[in-house]
Amino acid sequence: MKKMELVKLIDTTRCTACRGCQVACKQWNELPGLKTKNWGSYQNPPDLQWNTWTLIRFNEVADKDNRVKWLFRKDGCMHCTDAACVKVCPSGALYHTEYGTVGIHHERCIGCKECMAACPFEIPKYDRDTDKVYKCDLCYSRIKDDQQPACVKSCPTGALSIGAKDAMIKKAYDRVKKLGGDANVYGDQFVDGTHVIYVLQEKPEMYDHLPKHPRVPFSVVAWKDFLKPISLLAAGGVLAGSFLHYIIHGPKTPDDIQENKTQGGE
Amino acid sequence: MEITRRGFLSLSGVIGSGLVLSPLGIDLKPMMAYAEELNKMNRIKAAKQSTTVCSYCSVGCGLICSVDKLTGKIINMEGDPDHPINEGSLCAKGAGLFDTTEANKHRLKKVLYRAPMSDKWEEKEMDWALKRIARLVKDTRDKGFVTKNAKGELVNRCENIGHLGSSNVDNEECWLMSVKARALGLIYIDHQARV
Amino acid sequence: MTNHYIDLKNSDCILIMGSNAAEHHPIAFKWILRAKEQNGATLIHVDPRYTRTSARCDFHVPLRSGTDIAFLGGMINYIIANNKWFKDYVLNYTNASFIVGQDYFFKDGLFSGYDAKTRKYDKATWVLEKEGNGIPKRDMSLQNPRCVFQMLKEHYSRYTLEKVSSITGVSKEDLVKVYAAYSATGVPDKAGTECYALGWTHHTTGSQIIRTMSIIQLLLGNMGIAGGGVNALRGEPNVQGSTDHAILYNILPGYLKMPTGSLDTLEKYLHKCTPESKDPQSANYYQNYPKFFVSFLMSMFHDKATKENEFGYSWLPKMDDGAAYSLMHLFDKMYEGKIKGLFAVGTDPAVSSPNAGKVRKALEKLDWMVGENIFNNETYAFWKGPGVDPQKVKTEVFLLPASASMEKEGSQSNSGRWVQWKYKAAEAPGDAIPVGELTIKIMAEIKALYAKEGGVCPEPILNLKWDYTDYKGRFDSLKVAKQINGYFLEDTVIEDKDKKTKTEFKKGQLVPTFGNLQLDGSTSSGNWVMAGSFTAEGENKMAKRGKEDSTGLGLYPNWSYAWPVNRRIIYNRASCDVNGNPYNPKRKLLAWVGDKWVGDVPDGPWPPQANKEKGKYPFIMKQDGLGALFGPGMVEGPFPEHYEPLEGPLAQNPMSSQRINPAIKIFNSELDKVANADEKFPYVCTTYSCTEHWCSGAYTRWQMWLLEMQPELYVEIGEVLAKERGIKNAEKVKVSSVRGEVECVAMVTKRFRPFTVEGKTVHQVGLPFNYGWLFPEGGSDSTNLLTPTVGDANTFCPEYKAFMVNVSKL
Amino acid sequence: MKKKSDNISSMQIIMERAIEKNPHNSNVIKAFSPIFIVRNQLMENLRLKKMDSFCFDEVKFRQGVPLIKQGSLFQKDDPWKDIVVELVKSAKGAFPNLRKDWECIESAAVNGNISIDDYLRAVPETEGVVNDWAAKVQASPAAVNIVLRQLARIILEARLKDIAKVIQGIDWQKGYCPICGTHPVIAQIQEKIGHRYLYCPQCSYKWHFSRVICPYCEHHGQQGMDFFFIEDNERESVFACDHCKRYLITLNQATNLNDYNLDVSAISLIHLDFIMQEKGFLPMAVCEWNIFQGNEVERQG
Repeated sequence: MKKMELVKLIDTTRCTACRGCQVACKQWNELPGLKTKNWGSYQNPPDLQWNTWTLIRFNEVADKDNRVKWLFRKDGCMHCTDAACVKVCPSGALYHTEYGTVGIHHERCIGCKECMAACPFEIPKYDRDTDKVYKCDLCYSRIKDDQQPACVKSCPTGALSIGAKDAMIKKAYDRVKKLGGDANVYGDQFVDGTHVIYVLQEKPEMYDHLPKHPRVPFSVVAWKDFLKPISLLAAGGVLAGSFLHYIIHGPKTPDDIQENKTQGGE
Repeated sequence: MEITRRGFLSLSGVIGSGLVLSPLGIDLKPMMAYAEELNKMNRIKAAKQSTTVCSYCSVGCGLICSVDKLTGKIINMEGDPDHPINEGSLCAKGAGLFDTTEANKHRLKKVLYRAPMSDKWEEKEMDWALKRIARLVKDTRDKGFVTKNAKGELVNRCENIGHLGSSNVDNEECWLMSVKARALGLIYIDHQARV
Repeated sequence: MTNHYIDLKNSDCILIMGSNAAEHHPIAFKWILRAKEQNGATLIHVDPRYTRTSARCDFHVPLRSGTDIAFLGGMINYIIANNKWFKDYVLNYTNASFIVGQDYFFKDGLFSGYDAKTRKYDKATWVLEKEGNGIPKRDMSLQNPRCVFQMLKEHYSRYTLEKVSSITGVSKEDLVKVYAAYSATGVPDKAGTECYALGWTHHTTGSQIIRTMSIIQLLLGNMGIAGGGVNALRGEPNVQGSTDHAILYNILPGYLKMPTGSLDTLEKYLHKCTPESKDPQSANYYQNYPKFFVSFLMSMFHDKATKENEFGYSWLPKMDDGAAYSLMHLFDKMYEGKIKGLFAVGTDPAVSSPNAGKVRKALEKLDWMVGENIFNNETYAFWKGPGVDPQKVKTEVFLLPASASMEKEGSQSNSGRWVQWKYKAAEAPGDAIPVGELTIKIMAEIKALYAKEGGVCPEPILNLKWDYTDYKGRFDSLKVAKQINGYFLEDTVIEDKDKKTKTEFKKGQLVPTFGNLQLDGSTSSGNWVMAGSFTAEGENKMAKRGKEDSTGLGLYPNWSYAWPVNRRIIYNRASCDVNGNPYNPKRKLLAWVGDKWVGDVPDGPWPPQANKEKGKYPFIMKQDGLGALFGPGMVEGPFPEHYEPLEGPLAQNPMSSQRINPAIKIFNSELDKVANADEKFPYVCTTYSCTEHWCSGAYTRWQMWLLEMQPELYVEIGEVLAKERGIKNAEKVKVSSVRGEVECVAMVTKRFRPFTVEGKTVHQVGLPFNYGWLFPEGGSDSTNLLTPTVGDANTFCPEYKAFMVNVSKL
Repeated sequence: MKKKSDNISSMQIIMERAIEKNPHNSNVIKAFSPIFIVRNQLMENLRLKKMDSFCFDEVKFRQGVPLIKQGSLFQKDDPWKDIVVELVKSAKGAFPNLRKDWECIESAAVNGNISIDDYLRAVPETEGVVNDWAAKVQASPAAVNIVLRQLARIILEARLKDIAKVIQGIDWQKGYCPICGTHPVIAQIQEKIGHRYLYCPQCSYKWHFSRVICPYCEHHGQQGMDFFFIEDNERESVFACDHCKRYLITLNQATNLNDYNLDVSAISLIHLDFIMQEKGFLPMAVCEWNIFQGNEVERQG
């Protein structure tokens, strides 16, 4: 059943980094809070982990006239339309849901970590104990049940919102027009559009861990869109050929086998 | 449970025999079987919702507490949408207020007592502790009570007991503590409002 | 707060100074952002450090900790020099036109009447001249050089842009940028407001900083209007309620003054505490002081209090004149071994008090301590602390489990004075019971012992009314709330001369408003300010949930009860001109229509000021009814003056030869060392909280998701200083002051910048105060091992925000 | 009407989803689906004349007088005859066992001796009128009730946009519908901020209402509002008021991420109606599907 494509909008210009979304995500998905160290930043845990599916990234920048700016960005799976991870996943653990987001069947994951290499945003994270990969699935269990993702529900300043794809994209561009300056929309231009889009105050390269031109790695494209289909074609050809041979010449009889052997002898 | 027809009719004249489901000839057995099964497995939970106020900062956001009536435990705390200050939203700490309820295993449940020179806590009964505390307060007050100060003025004060706290308890409790301290003659009275 | 949280949306310019609203009052910040969205308000953040609040404000101006009065003094100078003040408002509603007494003078940092030995002022000379009939002299032309306005102008003319910039480390352009933006609200149709918190109160000059801002708000006509006022965003859920009910050494519930030894009779006490004013137009509402005080005594001792025994006045403890008994004094005496017992209810002083090292040493000298809380913390387990040998600590410690706020019924006052009733959702775990019940039970046991065995001065204990339990013997908060509201103790008839009405009240009926309290003992009220939280018929107004908001200003008059008398914005008469027409028709808070006020509950029913016989000035609680530009009530001077922090980077005060606030108390136990302008401790240090933790962290450090986000103590250091000292980001460092040291992680950041102060480069660092040794184990200890034992001259609020430290690699 | 407009197909998707989530109620959902489908089709093609002048008294409205009591929301020339014919056609498919009744109703409608005016004026207390018409037309009250209710629903819903404009922005603090005075059949508590919206079965109007006040008897319940839910499915819950012994099915914490229709949601939670009526409560609004006659239940049980 084809459903409405959903997009989550992250308006970083409204975010006060209160990190309520980080707590709400862990509360809903029952992810433990582990012992961390202060590594010299407010950002903690330091990166996405198997038990941290969304993370507020803090980075301090000085702009042209040396005024300090503190940029907050909620990192997590971008739910690409042309998802490299789904392409490379051998076991079908990663799949596209009817909302266009990228869901994950944990039980099917074999821990091959192919997706970690393929993902242009370096999102999926591996857990040694369970030998599985984890990432944000945009609260697929909640969306199916007519509920907003836990992070969107918890956001007190209205920085996070979710809705139909075109409505959200329009809302993002309206907000950017109102903001002016370097404000821009990030996400709908790459990998056929992501289902998580940002309104950024500054140019994308000012934010750390945010690729300027994310795209499906060439190796994945080469394998998936050319080599694999050709190899399948070839395999198919062999099968068809041998079947055809069976129809025309009938089954191989014992002496035939003998004959072949001698002919090939010299 | 017998809903008598008369019971129906008396309901503000809205419901009559004609409006019920049965004559439409729909087979309700699967639905009733499901309802029965829910009842038997007591999967139908009774709960109560009441309003409360957040106990972190002084903005005074409103919350709605849902409590499972069977276990008496709080099962959910959410912002109160009709509250004019927070209009249903909460900050990160307020949203985590659930973690200060019984759900947090660090909550104090028993009276803890540390004997002089001891290096560990012991659990004690409440009554014993209250009586012991009253004894200590009386002896300490009687020993250190100052009726007249250096200038000979009548001061009636107890200078060797202090009271700290708290701006994290209800108004009624604050008033009781304030009045109790004055009745005991304490003058070293303070709390977080000054800190 | 003079206004309240929702009212912030009505403002056109919000100065956030002394507060980090986005991190510590996120929902208040939502209303601040709404002011920006709805009426294009300018948001200004002035703070030593660039924080998450600065990220969402229009601009951020860093200033050196401890120089707020210099910054604001410069703004007063700017407002007067550029004629930005609101003439009509200042003339009619402030004491600008009053004439200062001849003997008053200010010279080189000192006001007249200073006694260096006692470090106190004799305020005899800080007077305003009066006419023969006792009415203050006034020069409405404001030309008289001795009129308050000219004295104010002259006093702050010394705060030039150069001087202020040199003291605060703020560039002249930034100063003018803030001054211009904020003083633009000095016109009738604009409202400016200020949000402050501990950033202002944690200074030796804390009260005067807030007074400087109230002078600015009076000059710009921002006091008493929607979207105006001076608003404290306080940190604890019921700190407003605990202050109203006076768990404080210097006041009784309802801000009544604590009696002192020299006032040995009730009559002498009342005479000293009841101000008079000869000016018929000054409401001088505190003239009703005797009614409030006697009603309070009746609420304590009930029928045992009679005219003959002065309603039990002698049973109240008396302070020594001029003495103080604040938290710092308590720990000072405890350190001397003079304090034997301590009640520590819902608090963690071992982490949150200044000079925590001295506090922990002092605790060891206690005979016993009673703790009541929902979690354990460093105060109750001090005998297991670092460097403490339990065998040597004789203190007997009781830690009683208490119910959390959603496990008990009762009321909580937010700092916008909204008293909200909350309901009991669930039972508390285990043996935990509410603090109210613990208090009732302990006092009941003590009363029983005194009844049985007698003892020293048993009367106040035995005569205390103490029947606040329900039929099951459990704490009944509704009964206490009604006792606080107050009762008629006899059948009473209340006449209203103007309206010529007579209303009768029966004995035992609740008092509907503090206007009905009597001084003959026929009424009782545990706290006069709260009288009126119940109707005479017993309806609990604190539980109301009406959503009507006819003015559209977000007053919500039917939502809960706001003391006093449900007035949502204090001094709201000042929002109208002398004839009662609102200055800003777009935001009509109050208007005189026909023969009554319409809108918010007015500051008293009297007609507007222009009506010479019955009209009253707007500031009804002040003796002469007008806003105090010249404020003799403060202990260190009628005009706020900049003084350096006790421990600062400068050898002397650029403004005058008085380096520090002349009127603060200096503690001098051997652990109260001070190192001013000492090259061993060259960096200015400030302390603050963080979003993920709350106050001492005694609640939030036990929650894994919050601890994961802010696991341990850190010091935020500017990049320049870090490079200078060779400190790399995330490296373990030691921060030390002359009093103690802590180990923590260095967080090298762009958000702290060096200041140029008096031509010298001064670096500033900052640490959160949310950590303690008890949990997480092996974690960091309290920042307050570094802070000095010194406080504000008026309130003894400790100076956590400005002292000197050194940062060194481990 | 032949072209399958997209909102008909979306209605089918909604119904399929409802059946998928509550298979035990599929009989009831399937039985009523022709009525919902035909109602959507009629709504699609109905062009009602704009309402002529309507004397709206705001003061009365603020005191709680709904629009339907302030003037007629129906025009003389509303095409109610065609609507009844269509309704009966689909009803025949839905409830074949009442075929005789449908024929009587259709004939009565066609040759004109059904005037729905007095029914519409009686809303929301329509029980008396339904019984009179049932007698006059010799059809069972249940059948007449379905036709008249759906008829009024179609006309009111088609005209809702310009009726609702009249009361735009005026604060309505009552538990019954500001337009037709009917009590809600289902409530939806929004997910993000938790506002509660009540849904009127008679005219499909949705209005905001406090969460701690009982919509039926307006008892203030901030001290304690009872509600019931099915274990590990808090989303489908029922609010119950001890004071007036009425209940209101509530979609708790719901957001309209997927298309959905509150009528379908109400009918697919009929097991909650059954459970609550067994506990001695009654629904705030009586519809065609949510009342089980006491003894009827035993015999079938």
